[in-house]
Amino acid sequence: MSALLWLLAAVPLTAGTALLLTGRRLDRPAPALGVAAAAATLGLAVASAVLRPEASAPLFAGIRAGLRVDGLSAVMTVVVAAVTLAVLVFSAGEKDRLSQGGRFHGLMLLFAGAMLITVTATTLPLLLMAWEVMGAASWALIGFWWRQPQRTRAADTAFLTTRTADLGLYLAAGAALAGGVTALDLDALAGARGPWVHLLTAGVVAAAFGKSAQLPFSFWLSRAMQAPSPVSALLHAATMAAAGAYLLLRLHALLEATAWGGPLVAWTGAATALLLGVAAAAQRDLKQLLAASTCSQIGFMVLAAGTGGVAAGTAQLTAHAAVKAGLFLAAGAWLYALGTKQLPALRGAARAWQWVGAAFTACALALAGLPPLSLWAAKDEVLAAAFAQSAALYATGLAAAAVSAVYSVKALWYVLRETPGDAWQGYDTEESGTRRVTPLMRPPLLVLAAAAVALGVLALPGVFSALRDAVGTPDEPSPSAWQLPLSAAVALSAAWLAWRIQGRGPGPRLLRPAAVRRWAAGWLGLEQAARTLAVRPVLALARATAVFDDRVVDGAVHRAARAALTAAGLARRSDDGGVDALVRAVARTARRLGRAARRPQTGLLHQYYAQAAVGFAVLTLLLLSLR
Amino acid sequence: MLELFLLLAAALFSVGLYGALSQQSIVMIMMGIELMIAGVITAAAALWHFLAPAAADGQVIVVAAVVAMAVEMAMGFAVTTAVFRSRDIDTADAAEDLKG
Amino acid sequence: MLTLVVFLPLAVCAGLLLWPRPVSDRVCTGVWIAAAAVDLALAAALWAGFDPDGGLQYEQRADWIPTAGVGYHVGVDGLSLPLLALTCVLFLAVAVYSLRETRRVRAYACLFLFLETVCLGLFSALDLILFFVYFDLSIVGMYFVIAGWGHGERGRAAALKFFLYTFIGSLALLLGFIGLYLAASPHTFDITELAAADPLAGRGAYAALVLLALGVGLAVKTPAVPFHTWLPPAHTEAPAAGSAILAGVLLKMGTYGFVRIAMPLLPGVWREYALAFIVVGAVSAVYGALVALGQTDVKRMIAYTSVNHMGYVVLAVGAAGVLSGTDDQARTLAVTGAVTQMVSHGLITGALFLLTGVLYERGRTYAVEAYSGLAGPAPRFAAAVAVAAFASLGIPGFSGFIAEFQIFTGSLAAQATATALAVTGILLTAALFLRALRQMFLGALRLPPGSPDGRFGDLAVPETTAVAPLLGLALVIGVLPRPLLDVIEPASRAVAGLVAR
Amino acid sequence: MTAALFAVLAVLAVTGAVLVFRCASMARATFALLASLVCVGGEVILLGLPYLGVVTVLMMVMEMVVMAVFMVAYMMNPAGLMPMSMVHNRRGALTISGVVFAGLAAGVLLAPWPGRVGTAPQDTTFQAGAALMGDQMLTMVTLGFALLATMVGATVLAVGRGRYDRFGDDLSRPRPDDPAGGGVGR
Repeated sequence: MSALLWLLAAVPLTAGTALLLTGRRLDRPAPALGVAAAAATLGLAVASAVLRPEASAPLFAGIRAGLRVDGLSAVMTVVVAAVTLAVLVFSAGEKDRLSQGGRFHGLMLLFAGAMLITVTATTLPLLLMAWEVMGAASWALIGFWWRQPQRTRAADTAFLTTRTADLGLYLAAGAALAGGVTALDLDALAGARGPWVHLLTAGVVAAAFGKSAQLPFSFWLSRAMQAPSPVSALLHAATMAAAGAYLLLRLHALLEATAWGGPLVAWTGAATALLLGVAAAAQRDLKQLLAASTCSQIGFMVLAAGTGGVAAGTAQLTAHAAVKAGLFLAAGAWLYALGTKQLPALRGAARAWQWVGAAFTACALALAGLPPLSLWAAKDEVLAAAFAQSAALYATGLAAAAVSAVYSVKALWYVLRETPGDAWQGYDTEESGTRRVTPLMRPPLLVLAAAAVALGVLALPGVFSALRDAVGTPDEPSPSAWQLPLSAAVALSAAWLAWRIQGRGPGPRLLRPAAVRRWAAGWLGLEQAARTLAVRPVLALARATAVFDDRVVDGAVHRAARAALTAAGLARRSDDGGVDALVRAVARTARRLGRAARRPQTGLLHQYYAQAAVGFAVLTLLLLSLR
Repeated sequence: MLELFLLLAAALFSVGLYGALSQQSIVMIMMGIELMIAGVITAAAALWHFLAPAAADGQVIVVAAVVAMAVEMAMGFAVTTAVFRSRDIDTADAAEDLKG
Repeated sequence: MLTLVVFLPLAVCAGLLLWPRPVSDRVCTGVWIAAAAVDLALAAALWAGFDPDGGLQYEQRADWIPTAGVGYHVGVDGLSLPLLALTCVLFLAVAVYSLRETRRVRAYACLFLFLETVCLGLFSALDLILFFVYFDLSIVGMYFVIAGWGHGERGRAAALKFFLYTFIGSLALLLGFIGLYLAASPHTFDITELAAADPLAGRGAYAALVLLALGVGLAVKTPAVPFHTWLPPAHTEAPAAGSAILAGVLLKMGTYGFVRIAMPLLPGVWREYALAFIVVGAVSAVYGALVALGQTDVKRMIAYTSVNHMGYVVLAVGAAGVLSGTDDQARTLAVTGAVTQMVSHGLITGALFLLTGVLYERGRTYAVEAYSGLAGPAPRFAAAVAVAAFASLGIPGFSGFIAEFQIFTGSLAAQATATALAVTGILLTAALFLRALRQMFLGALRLPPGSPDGRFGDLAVPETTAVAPLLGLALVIGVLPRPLLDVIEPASRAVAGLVAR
Repeated sequence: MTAALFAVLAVLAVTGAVLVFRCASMARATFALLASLVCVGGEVILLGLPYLGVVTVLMMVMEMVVMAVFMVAYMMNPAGLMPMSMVHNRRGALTISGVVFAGLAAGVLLAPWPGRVGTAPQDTTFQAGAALMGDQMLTMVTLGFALLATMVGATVLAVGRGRYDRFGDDLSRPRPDDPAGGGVGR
């Protein structure tokens, strides 16, 4: 049983490293190998979801590396494996653009393996290890076309931002150990003693927000769009971005352990959903729009985690994975064909390639939250959980849902129009388009679109209660009778309104004040803020400390050395001048005394007698006085 | 009485000393020394007579002093002869080779 | 057996030196590689026969200067065996790497063989004076390596500064040893007896002075922040092999000193001043990372990352001394983390310095701005440096993460703020490595004007065979840490126990 | 009566002593010295040591006669009668001897001299002889040797041409360089 779980993790990882290590030799067969490995992983995932195996191995002193597939993990593994397979099939289609296939598929498989470990890990160290490997894989994939500097810079930004947040997990691990959870078991984390539980929660929340691009850290997702489209589809839509939400869903018990954990997470989620929705609406680049929408949709999952709606969050996560992967793949297809992802230039793209257009439309409508489709159902469950918490949260969520409808319709409006005559000027602005969509690209799109629609079934109470039992939170609030139609109505009206406004002029501004639009378009100015508040001062501090180190600390050593030399000189001089002079003076006085001593030796006998007489007189006086 | 004898001895000794110190001629210096030893003899005899006549020590000192006087005179003349023969001088001042 | 392992290189060195007929370079290096390989095999045999829970093993004892209580006492336990193995691995890697060395190869080989004996001796020494003798000989050996094969005039100045600075440190160390010697009732320099006797138990001020002397001596060698300024020039001027050994093995002597001498022999006063060491460790970590971020010379940057990594070790060793609020598991974790960090830093930074050697050989400069887009002409070299860089900044799957995770988890309970501060170090390290990688390896190709033949050749065979095993080992430890941790944990539990008594 | 005799002899002795250095010529000085020492001899006899007194007087007479012959042999002026005063540092000598005299006088007058112990034997000469030949034998032997050494020394010093002139300082010359030939062994 446990072998199945080790195999689940090992297949993608070993395949990935093998592909990476072989370098250029396996470039030609790489796509096929990649797809095969992904298929095998999907099989294993489904098997493990059914069998729910468990395995663990000793890692550190008293801390084990445990893996277990429970309700939540089962759903997640299947989703990850499925999306990975779909994306790899799509990237097989895009073979000529991804020239170094070995490296690409290797990294994708490596990432998939890491994600699978993340969702099945039961102890914090193993989770942290997989968490970081995902970050590294994302860095390598974003900077895949490493010859272009802007892509590698984006990769660095993405990696460093997520790593900054990941520090939280390191601190969480330490806090857990200090708080008494010696085995660092995820389920037991809520039991940490005293003040450590706050640090633990803070760490986990920070890491989750960083990875899921929630409000303070959301700008890295916009930079991550430099990655090839399959990467965006897999990493930055379905799996990695959702990992943070998954972590919060997994540790919702911990969030409840502290008073401020739940509300903070909920409100951040809601705020991100709303603000990033607005940002999405203001984008002119299709992938940037989709990225911002990813942040806002994950905002919903975080909101669900904050309000205890684990099943709702899982539903939202699953649905969103399918929808957003589909949308990104569609965008990727068009980018491959037309060489651009600017919305004005993509006018009529859906008509040119019906299949891609149909899939894109389906997913976009689902994204908008229109009634029969998946996201509408999942979103309502999230809003129900939020409503149980506080009405304000429900209101913000509803507003965010409306905004999501707006930007989806905006994208649709552009794509569905007929291609204008002068459209070709907008083509090939970013890549050299091939003006065709390879056959391999079509199936994944269709599958994902079908999934996006099919998951609407979640709205049915039976299905949702089954999900609740699987996930293990049976008493979760389900959407009440009036909530479903209300959200449907809101979504429809928002969509119709957006279509009308969009339709009036060539590029009508959805947001009146220009300043707000520019602010929203620039992803709420978060990146500039991060750069000025964090990056620039740290770099300046680094240069300052470097100079300080060279001048002051090293200077001190050199000054000490010079002082020693001068002291030595001083000693030499004082030695010559002082002591030696003293010795010479003694010699001189001795010589003078010698000369003086010779003066009484005059050779004159009578003077000797005189001296003798005086001597004896003194002697006798001395003797007399002494007695 | 003893003090008088001792005063006499002191006087003789001092005059002898004055002579030895002031005279240049070697012979005159020897005469000075002779007088000093005579002072000593007087003192010895007086001390023997007034303090310890029972023992002969006083007399032995006098004998010694006399021998000393004799030796001094003999060596004095021998040295004067030798110096005179080699240097043709007879005054102490001229023989000042051992100067420092 | 242990003495054979320690003195085999010296024997070969003597043989090589005294060989009457002139020996060609290839033969010298061949002999050197053979000696290093045999020594590694012996070390592996030691490891195989080692019983993790057996405490001190392979002990050998003989009188050396009986009147002064100095004995030739060697032995190996969970702390020193990994470092012994690390030394053998590093010296073999350096030997293989030096196949491309051309300048005075015979002296070069002998010097490194001598250094190998000195390092092995130090890690197996169980007598303070024996420890001190090896401690000083290592400085002498490294001085000649830097001065002889360094880069020109600045090399000699850097070597002199290195020698004098660390020599003063060793004098302070000697003072500490003598303090210990005098405090022990039957005067002895033997570490095991001193550990058992705990001579400075109740003597507050005197013990503090001894700890200060030991602390300064070891801090200079570690290097901890105020005393670290000898390291960057020494590294920039040293030849690649010298740098690898200096960073890989010599820095460990300082940290090993903490774990072997300072903690077991001065438990009471170590607990009392543990906070000082925690602060020094945290400051070293952050300061080292910050200054590394501010560097423009890649080798100096890596040198400062060594200061950062050693800062973590000092932090962990300090945290092991705090009893309030921590339990035995946390302290054991900290000490195990410290020892693992020594091993992992040796492997990874050793590999990094060898790679910078490769860089210097082709580009004749360490300036980061001088290069760009090297991944084009030298993909394998770029891949190796990327792997080493990521291992160094603590990406899981490599030994760096295993060590740093244990250090942070173990130390947070002892001193939360300092550890939190130190954790930011790994972020700064990540930033500086990524910036360097992006600048040098990615983007459009641009070579420095000084590169000899105008193009940038990829890794040669000796270089690959030198670097690959080191990174491979780091990967193995990262993925399967248990074999190494099984050896270290009992010993670190013992040390933690000794400190807590 | 002895006190008067003592006083006379004392005065004569002192004036003789002073005269020795006051007279211009050597001869007069010698005879003044002789007079002074004869008075001293008399004093000694007065103190009950007739033998020693007479010995002193005899010795002094012999010395003075020898000195007279001596002066005739050496003194440049005939019979030493010419006025000759070779004096130097007179004031210094006077002060020193004055101080010495004052010191001695003070010593004599201030010292607490003890009383007489025992009485003089009848025959003091016998006492002296017994002492010299008895327990003072060592002094007698030393004085004897001293006198012998003086005799030999004085002769060697005074002799005109000794062995050293003839055979060289370290007696190494094979043939003595006598101005005139002949003599023992030639």
